[in-house]
Amino acid sequence: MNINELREHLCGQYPDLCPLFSIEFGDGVLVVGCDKLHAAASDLKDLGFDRLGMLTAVDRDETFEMVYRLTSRSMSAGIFLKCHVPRENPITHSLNSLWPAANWQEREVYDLFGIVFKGHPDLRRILLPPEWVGHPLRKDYEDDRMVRRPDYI
Amino acid sequence: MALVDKLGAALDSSGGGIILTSVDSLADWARGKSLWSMPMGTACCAMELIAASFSKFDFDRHGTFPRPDPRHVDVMIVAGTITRKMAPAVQRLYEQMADPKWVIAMGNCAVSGGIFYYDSYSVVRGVDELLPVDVYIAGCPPRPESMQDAVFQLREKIATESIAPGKTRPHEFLLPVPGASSGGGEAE
Amino acid sequence: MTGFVGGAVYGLAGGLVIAVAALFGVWWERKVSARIQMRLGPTEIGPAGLFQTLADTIKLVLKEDITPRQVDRPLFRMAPLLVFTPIAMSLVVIPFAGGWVPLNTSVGMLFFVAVPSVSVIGVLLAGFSSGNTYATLGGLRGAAQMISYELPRTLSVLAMALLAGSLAPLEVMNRYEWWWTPATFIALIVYFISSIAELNRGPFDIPEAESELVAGYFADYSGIRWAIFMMSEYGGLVAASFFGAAIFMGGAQGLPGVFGVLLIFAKALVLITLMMLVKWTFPRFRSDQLLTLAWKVLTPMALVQLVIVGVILPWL
Amino acid sequence: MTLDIKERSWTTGSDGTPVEELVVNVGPSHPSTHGVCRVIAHVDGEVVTKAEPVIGYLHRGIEKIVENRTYLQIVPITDRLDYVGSMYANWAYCRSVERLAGIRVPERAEYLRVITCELQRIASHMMSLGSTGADTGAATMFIYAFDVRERIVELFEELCGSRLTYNYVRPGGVSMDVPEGWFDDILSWTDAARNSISQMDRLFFGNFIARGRLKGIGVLSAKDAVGWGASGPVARGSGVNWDLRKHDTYSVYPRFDFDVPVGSNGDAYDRARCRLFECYESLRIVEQAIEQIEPGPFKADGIPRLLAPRPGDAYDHIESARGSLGIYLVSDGSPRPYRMKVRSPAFCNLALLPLLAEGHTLSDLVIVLGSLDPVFGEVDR
Repeated sequence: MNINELREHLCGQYPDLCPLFSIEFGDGVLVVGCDKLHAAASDLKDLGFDRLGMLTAVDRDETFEMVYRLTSRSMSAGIFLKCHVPRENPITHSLNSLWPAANWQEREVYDLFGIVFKGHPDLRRILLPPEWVGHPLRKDYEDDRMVRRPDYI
Repeated sequence: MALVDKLGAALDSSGGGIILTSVDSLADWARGKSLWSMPMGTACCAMELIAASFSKFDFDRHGTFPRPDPRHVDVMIVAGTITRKMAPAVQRLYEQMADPKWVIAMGNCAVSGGIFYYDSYSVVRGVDELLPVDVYIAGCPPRPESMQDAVFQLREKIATESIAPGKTRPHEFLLPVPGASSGGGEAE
Repeated sequence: MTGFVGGAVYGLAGGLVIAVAALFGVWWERKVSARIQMRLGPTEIGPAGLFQTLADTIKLVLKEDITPRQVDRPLFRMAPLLVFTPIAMSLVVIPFAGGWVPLNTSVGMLFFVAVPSVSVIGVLLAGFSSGNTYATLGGLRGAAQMISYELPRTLSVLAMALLAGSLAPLEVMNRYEWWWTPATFIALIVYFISSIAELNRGPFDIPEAESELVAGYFADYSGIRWAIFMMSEYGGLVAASFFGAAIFMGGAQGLPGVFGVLLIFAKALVLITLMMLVKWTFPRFRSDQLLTLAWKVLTPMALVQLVIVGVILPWL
Repeated sequence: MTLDIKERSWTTGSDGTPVEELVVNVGPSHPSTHGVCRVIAHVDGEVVTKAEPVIGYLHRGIEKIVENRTYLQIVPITDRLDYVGSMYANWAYCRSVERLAGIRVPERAEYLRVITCELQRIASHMMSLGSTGADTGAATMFIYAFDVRERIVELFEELCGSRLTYNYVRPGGVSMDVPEGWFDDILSWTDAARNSISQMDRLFFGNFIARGRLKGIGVLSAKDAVGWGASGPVARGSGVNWDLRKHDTYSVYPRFDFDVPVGSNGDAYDRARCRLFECYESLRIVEQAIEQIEPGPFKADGIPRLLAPRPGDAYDHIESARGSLGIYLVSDGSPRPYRMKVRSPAFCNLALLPLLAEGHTLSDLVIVLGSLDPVFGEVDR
């Protein structure tokens, strides 16, 4: 299914999601508010996007951009679902109830970005030791033990 | 302290030259020819370490074969990146090994952190921050032949060791070794 | 020779035989496994690496003997000897040559099946006293396994005793006739499999399962104490093979003196090599599968063999 | 930092009395964890009641490191992600960069990528099948499997000079063309490879002990496989017919005739069988690709040394030996990526371990772990 068919399919089924849809580098992107994320993800799951391929966050100075990549086996297509979490109080909903695949990936985002997922059954650090201070993938992370690479390129 | 070390100390203080030399050469021969390894394979280098003990390269020819239990081995081969989370485990495994014990740092990550030296918040820059390393092998990853070379180098190092504490033995190295005293005698 | 001196001489001889057996057994195993795995095995020391195991032994003797803090010290230090001694003792009833056995007793077969099984106590103690989860699990697994394989092993030996009409291994060997081997082939197979299991060797090496329990019940032993465990394994291997060769395959019968020794040695070597081939070819059993094999397959097989012998017996 | 090994744990027995559980700490350095994974297994006798994987022992912070590297400098770092199959991470990363920078890859380069990656798949599956053998105690199987792998590694060494970390696939193509006679070397080896693989098949899977050890162990239902994001042979062993090469196709894969082996029971046996049959299919693809490949450029022209794609984000994925390996790249217009995220199939597959291991014995725990085929360079990144 190509991207335009996907757009028509989506708009036919869920008209309220239609204006949020855009196309970037050949991929469909759906930007929603974080409070509506769970509902939108649930809608997309009903539409046939049955796999949560990837879940991550990007540090965008003021906010954290949550990026979800959903894949549909029946349509052979993928779609991005994005929402922005405020940096000051980074709390968002867990998608663990829709896809158990979110379990470890949300723990990873919590570990490396410090974003808290409401409704997650077991939100602990996963990659770093439990006593680690800070969240390394934030752009403002500072660590004495880190050696910055000399800027010679 | 192994019994033989007590023996070494006793012989050394009583000036038992000939006996000490004979026991030394027997101990060094046995230790050098039978270096059982503990493969501390954490990352990429572990693959080459496996290849080194398997059919084409066959470490067993030199009497070196891997055993996973730290109590039974003589040399720990640290193959791969050591992270801060892993460091206590590596140290504990080293402590569990029975004396005499040696460490080979295999690959750039174990030598210095290698490709992950800069910008990494979790990599230990070289396993020598944690353990006393005897032989370093460069390469990312080193070829299995380098592993064999490391075993031979370690043999030469063992050949200079004495069971008397703080003493070295004269040994003619195959290749010049920087910093090694080939004359023997008292160590500093 | 009797009394204390005799005991000391036999004890030393038994220890020496086991030490030599372990040296060559380990070397042979490394060579056999290497050939299966397209490798060479030890080559450096001595002809074809024959003295590699000597270097290993000297090194192990010179290594630090660690007694970890959390262990039960007396039991931990005693356990290797408890494993080793029964196996060394079992050697005395094996007829190593035609007409000669170190200890000619009328209950030799019973002695051979009963005494080595005492080493299960050593295995259990080694596992339990180490205070280590791997070792504890290994010791418990070892106890379960060694006890359940006693029965088929004893039954298979019983078939031979019934056929020969004697419990003395020398008598059984002397009365051997060539058709006994085909007639008691099932007993030989049962004996072979349950001997491997008794010795905790692959595919029954679950008490020391390297990929699961790292080293099992001897995980915390180092240096000479660990070498004693290895020596008992190979001593047991040699004892089981020589006993099997003597009882089931006629042993040294028919050839006098040193030729008889060579004959029984050749037969035992076939059994030893077969055990090694099995170890290096087969995957490991799981503990429940192992017990199923013991109780549901091997024990009935051994009973069937007893029935067959019982049917043959009146016709002799 | 402490090791934090807690060896005592109390639960409530069936009659309400407190029962002490045995907590077996497997790892982080254990012969069967395939790297540095730690599994805290609560056992009742031999039966695992709860298995909790602890990962991160190889977390090197690659996603942070690449934020201070140029796009070309990142390629060798992606080699160290999945060190059993380095080509895949190279390729997935280059596809994302090409999508972001709008680079068209010449056809010969696509063919070379397919050939190397399919050889890599065999090498990787050999590692996995061999370690299945080692986990069950058949060390010889591991060595036979590694022998096949060793030949592939030699071919790669001939191609790009390295045995393990190839740095071969680059944005816009591949780093160099094949040496003379390389294709003939492969074609003269494929039959021998088929023989070796079927020999291993008979040696290990033909053995009743091996079948008894693998069948019915770690059963994963198709629904769980999809929900937990499992991919690759782990999902296909459960009957989820989902292979990116076939169903979300990329590169020149539509031009080849190959099948996707799919299991039905979802146990360790089916997963291992899927891997075994995929090796045969990969050999077929390699042979077809060598037949179809034509001379031409192996790298796109006009790629600047210092790539600076326009701002935006792109995700692309390929079917690696472990499943769908995706790389998500965010560019802010500078020569360094703003963020790179590796969607690691092994990470998602490993999350299934507590689900699959529960109720099996401790001996089966290592088999379940091995059947998920984690590579910790990729799990921990």
